[in-house]
Amino acid sequence: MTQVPDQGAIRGRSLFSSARDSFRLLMEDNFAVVGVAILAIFVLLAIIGPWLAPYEPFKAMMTETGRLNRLSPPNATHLLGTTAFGNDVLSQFLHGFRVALIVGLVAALAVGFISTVFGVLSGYFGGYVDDVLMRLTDIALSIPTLPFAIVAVALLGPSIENIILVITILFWRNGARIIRSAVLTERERIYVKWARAAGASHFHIIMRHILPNIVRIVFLWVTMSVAFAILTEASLSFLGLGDPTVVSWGQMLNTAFSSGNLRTAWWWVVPPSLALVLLVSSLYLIGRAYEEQTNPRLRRR
Amino acid sequence: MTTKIRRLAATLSLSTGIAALCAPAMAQDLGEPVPQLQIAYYAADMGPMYEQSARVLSEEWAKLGLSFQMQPVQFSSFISNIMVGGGLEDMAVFTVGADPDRVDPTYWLHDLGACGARRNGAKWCDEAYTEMVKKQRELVKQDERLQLVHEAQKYFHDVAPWWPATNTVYGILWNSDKWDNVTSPAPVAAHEGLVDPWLSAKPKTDDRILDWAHYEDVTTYNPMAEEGAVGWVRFIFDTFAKNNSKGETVPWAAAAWEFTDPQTVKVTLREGMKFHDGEAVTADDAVFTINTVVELQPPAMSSRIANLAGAEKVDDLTFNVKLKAPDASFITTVLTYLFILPEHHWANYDGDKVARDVVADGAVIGSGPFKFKSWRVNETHELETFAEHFHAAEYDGVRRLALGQADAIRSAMLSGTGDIASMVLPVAAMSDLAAQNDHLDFLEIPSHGSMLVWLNNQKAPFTDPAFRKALRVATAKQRAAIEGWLGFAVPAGEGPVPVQLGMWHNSELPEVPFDVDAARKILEDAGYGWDGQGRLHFPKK
Amino acid sequence: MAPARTRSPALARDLARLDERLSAKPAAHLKVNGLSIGYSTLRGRFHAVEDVSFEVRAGTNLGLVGESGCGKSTVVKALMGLLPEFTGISGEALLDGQNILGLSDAQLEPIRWNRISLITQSAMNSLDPVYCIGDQICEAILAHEKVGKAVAWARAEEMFALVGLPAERLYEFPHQFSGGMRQRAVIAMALALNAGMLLADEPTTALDPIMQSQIMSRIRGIHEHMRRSMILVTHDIAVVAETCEAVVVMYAGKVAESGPTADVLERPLHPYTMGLQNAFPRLPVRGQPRQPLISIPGTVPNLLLPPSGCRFASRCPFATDLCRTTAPQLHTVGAQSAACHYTERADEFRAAAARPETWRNMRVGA
Amino acid sequence: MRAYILRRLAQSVLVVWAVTTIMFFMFRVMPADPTAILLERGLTDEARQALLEQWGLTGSMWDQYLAYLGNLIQGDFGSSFFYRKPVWEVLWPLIVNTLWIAIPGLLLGAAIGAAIGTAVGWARRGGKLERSGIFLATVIRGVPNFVIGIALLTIFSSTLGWFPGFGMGDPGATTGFARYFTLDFLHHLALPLIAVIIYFMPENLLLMRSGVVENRTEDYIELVRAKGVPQRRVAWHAARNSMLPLITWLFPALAETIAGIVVIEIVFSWPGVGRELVLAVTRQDYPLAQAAFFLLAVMIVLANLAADLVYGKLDPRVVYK
Repeated sequence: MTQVPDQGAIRGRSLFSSARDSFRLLMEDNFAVVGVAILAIFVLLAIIGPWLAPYEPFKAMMTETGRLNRLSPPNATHLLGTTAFGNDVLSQFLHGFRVALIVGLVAALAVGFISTVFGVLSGYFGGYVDDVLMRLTDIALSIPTLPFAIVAVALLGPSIENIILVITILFWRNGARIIRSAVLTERERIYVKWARAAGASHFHIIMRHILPNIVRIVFLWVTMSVAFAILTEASLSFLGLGDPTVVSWGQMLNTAFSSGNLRTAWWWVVPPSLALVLLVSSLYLIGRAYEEQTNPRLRRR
Repeated sequence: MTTKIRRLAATLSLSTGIAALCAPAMAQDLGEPVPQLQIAYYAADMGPMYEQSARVLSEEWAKLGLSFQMQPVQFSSFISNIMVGGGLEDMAVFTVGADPDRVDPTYWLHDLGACGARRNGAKWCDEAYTEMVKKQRELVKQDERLQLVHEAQKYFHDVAPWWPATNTVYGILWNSDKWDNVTSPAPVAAHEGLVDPWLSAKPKTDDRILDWAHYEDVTTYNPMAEEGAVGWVRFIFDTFAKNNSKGETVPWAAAAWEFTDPQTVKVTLREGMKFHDGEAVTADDAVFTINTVVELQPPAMSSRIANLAGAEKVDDLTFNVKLKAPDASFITTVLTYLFILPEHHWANYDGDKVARDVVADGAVIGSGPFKFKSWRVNETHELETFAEHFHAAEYDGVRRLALGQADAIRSAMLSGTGDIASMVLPVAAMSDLAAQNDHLDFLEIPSHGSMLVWLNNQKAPFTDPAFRKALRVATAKQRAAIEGWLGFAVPAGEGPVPVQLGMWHNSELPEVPFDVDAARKILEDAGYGWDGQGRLHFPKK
Repeated sequence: MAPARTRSPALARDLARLDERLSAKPAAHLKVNGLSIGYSTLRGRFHAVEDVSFEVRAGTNLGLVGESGCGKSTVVKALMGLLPEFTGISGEALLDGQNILGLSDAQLEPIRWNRISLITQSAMNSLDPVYCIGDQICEAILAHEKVGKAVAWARAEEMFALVGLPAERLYEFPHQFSGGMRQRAVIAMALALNAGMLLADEPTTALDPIMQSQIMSRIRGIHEHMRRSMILVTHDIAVVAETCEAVVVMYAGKVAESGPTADVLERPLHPYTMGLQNAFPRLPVRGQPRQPLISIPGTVPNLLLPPSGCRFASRCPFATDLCRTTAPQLHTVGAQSAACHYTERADEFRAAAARPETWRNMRVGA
Repeated sequence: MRAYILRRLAQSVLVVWAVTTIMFFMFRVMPADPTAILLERGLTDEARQALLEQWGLTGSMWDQYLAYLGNLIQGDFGSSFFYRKPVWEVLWPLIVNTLWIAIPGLLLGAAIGAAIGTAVGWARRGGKLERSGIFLATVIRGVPNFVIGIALLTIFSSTLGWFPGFGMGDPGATTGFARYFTLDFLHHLALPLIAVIIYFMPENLLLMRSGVVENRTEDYIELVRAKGVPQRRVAWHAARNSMLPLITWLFPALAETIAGIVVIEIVFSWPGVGRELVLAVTRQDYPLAQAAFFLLAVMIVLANLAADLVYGKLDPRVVYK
């Protein structure tokens, strides 16, 4: 190891190229491909879903006799039947895609960003900054998540923005820890020392050496955060703390639950449940593949 | 969702907008546009009906060229900020429950409408009206009072500071294979009743315990502190009178009562009553109870006892209740609420009587038709029939199951574990279940619970009577009842007092039929106009 | 904590019986014929070991020598049946006449440790960190002998005594041992069942030189005492000289040269053996000048794309075009055999190889 | 060792204090009003003031906080606004009920997950067992716990009728502590317990599997194989070593899962702490909600401490400093 590293080693890698490498590796994992495929369909439906919806999600469907068309099983006019409030299940279901994806993505980006910033600052600079940040995460880690979310949403009021905010507050802590320990390892690498010796700035080192090498861990964490965010939003909505002005799957289930139709109106309960399971599972499948990437000992030889 | 409604309003007004273009009203003849209005309503934790109703109503109002911002508000914030706190921004769509004390018109006329009344969240103040509704309360002669009550309604209806949209329909679902004679407590919601359906029910089988598939726990068996499960605690502690389903107040622990002067009511107790521990119930106990609550002013009781001055014994079965001010509603709201504590269990209690843990002390002793048996927190409450009671039930006991959610209540009713359900499970679901299952029967309880449309009467455009009336004409009561409440509400009658209050309601008020065009006409006549986008503008100053 | 002194008569009797039974085991004879080991990877198939044959006579030691990455350890793992299941193995390894290649784990159960045991390369990692040493030794004994835990423990104490470790340290965990002690513990474990064949896979690599020689002399001592057969894998040709009767020199997965140790070291036929000899310090031989240390330039070729000719050609100072195009056959000269086209020029090469310039002046990678 | 535990305890106390403080101020800045229900029924201003005083909601926030902390140190959680009695009396039976589904559920979930995880990790890489094991575990992990509950209820209660659909016992069944040992109770316990197991198992499974896969290529596993012990014994060595990271994960997850049981309690109408916590929050019953929260935080902190100590028991290399 006494060789002088060449210029390339000091220059480091761009974030983009290492992200691309990581994605290429990801697509070598069959399960991850399944996950990405499902996710792609979900993203597509999130974009076009509301246009596909045959009715306004809250529009009351009436029968010919002027009564509310409640709890109708699937039929030609309502492919997935109607709710106890005479709403078209299919339309609500299709609107749910966008809500789930928005909550998942926005929360995960926020979580990913905050945990990366905290993790990198803490891990790279260490010392006082590290101490303070780690004590903060210690405290944050002792707060039970769902109960905290329940209290916080009750406090802030049930809106999608607040739910995203609460999810961000909840999940940055785990990510910051994971990323910090990854940064700690990277910081000690020989090429980082060389880059330092060659006069590279902290910013350069973080952007070209540290970040590209922890990008998989960040991806892993962001993927998991999307899943956590969607699950948390679904749980909150299911408990009746969701945003009443949007249709989310958790909310659909809550309405079925609070109107006492959970165990009979399968056409109302199965689509949102199944969509949640598929979406979250596909994220976990992708996350698992990143996990195997980040842990070389798990990789097959 | 705001944007969605705005979009809806825009498309709707497109057609009317074209008409408006041809109309003589040109943009330069118009004042400022009417700003977006906020509609507050109970958030979904109170059930989806409010959301749904607010949406349906605003859809129709949007056709007047208005746009709305939907603002779900949690129940408790709604009460403290909007109803009591005076924080109504623009409009509110919300319900007041079918509480038993609201069978008296005072609540509707005075509490929700008089100047300075604490629950006048619509912030309308009219001295003449306030005078009227204060006066009616003091008229202990019923026909005089009735006339003034009707007059006040007329006055209110003409001004239209707010109006009801629907009256809530409650329901009872019960197991008709096992129980007979389950009667309706209308207009009071079933959870507050006592005779109907509870005491009248008759068992058909050997299962002689009535299981009530309920939602939540009872907080305490100390009647001075309980505020949620008042009716349940009155199973154990007798009240002096009851309101029946015809709207009459009938004797219960009291055999008779009369106003000896506007501030004194002479009450005679029923003979031969006993407490659960075998001691006789006397006027001493009643006087002790009344004087104790007057002295302690338990917060949970404050609304009912505010006007009580005290009581004094006349003889073993007779006592006088003194009022601070003449109060005609005393009979319907207070005699049916006050209870009798056994003096021998309470007189020597040194601690804070209001906070007393009566279960731990073994002091859950009243004279009511049921005796306390057991309480498992957040699970079950069990009461036994008190056979010596003058109106003892024909079965052995009643259990209240705290199931916490509609789905479990449904499951309990289907499996036969629950015998009767009266809340949380939406009325529509009750009706469906009864239709689908032979062993279940369903009873509708039309109640005086009302969904109200409130306006901020101190803020434009609601300061303008024409604008208020136009909104009233465009209030889609029928749609709200069907789409918002799934048909388990009825379009409300006119005036502040619900039709369900029987004679108290003034049936001669002119009906206001739903008509969007008529509403637009009212606005137009008052000088309002629409711009090219169909947006409503104030009259030019 | 000194059970050795408080053994009950019954235990002592059982232990004596076990010792007797185990010491009755004969030394094993092993003959490996045409052993090839191949892996398939994402980038294709390659042979880590190709056509290796040798024989270990009962009670003798065989040295397996070569640089790292030349396939020595792979051979040992193949003999123990420890290679991953997707490895392609061909050829045969006859342990006392029974082919032990390609057997399943279940079939190997009675053979492993009972008849063939292993001293691993890095004792550092080859002990389970969460069990005490004694338990790990007992585990091996109990798996093969129907004795009680106490007897097994007593046997472990004996083995510890044999390698010079105090019995009470059996209760300790691997992390409490120093590197040398751990290596001795591993040796003790390997001897626990007195297997007829002992595979020592670079037993001293991870240790400092003083410890290396201590361990090696202990292995030699034990070997003389117990007369087992042994394959000693090492890159240290001096160790082989002191310990082994026969030697096999491997290069890039193939046998470069083999034969009796004395012959091979005295008169190497293959330039690689010569280079290897140069690379290690030797005790000065009386009457000869002190030999300088010369390392072989270059590295072992990538086995994914093996050169078509002699695998050593790129690093061989004597390579010709023939060497670069045609793989050499094994040529037998006396008891020795070597895979070199020019075995007859060995004397000339030996002389040249002793001069550092010979190695220094060649063009690496040509 | 003792010094270490003492230091960790001190740290834990600090963390619990911080969490308590955060929760206290969160509840105090809530716009919602705990007297709202009474207000709707016509509570007078004086009565409201009296009530707020009685509940310790008057005075500056700082005074309230100091009073709350002072009481907490003396073990007094205050009185529930809703139940009008000491919080502890309300919570205590509910904690027992929660633990009945939490502890067996988590232990079984961990044990079953670890066992299957070992099998999957030990299976041939890329083989059928490994692939289907990973796939199923990952998918099940993605099922929200209320969906698990709904599915179990729909199938086993509503459709097949094998199990009761709600609650902890038939009304009128045995009361007191004896109830926990009746068939009726076990019958009611089954479904929520299974839900907790299914909810908790997959992560254990995947972690254990990763651990075993990591460990199976370690040198010491090779040596164990070479010793010719039965395969099950070899797998055990890998599993035993994989337990170490599992333990560090398991304990904090345990507390977190107890918190997650909230949803399962609600779906099954199980009278436990979680359901009460949600009710308390919707009722603005601060003392009750704060106490439930405090308990959960303490549980998490203690679980972390326990994880440290158990880790030390399982891994002889750990030295407490």
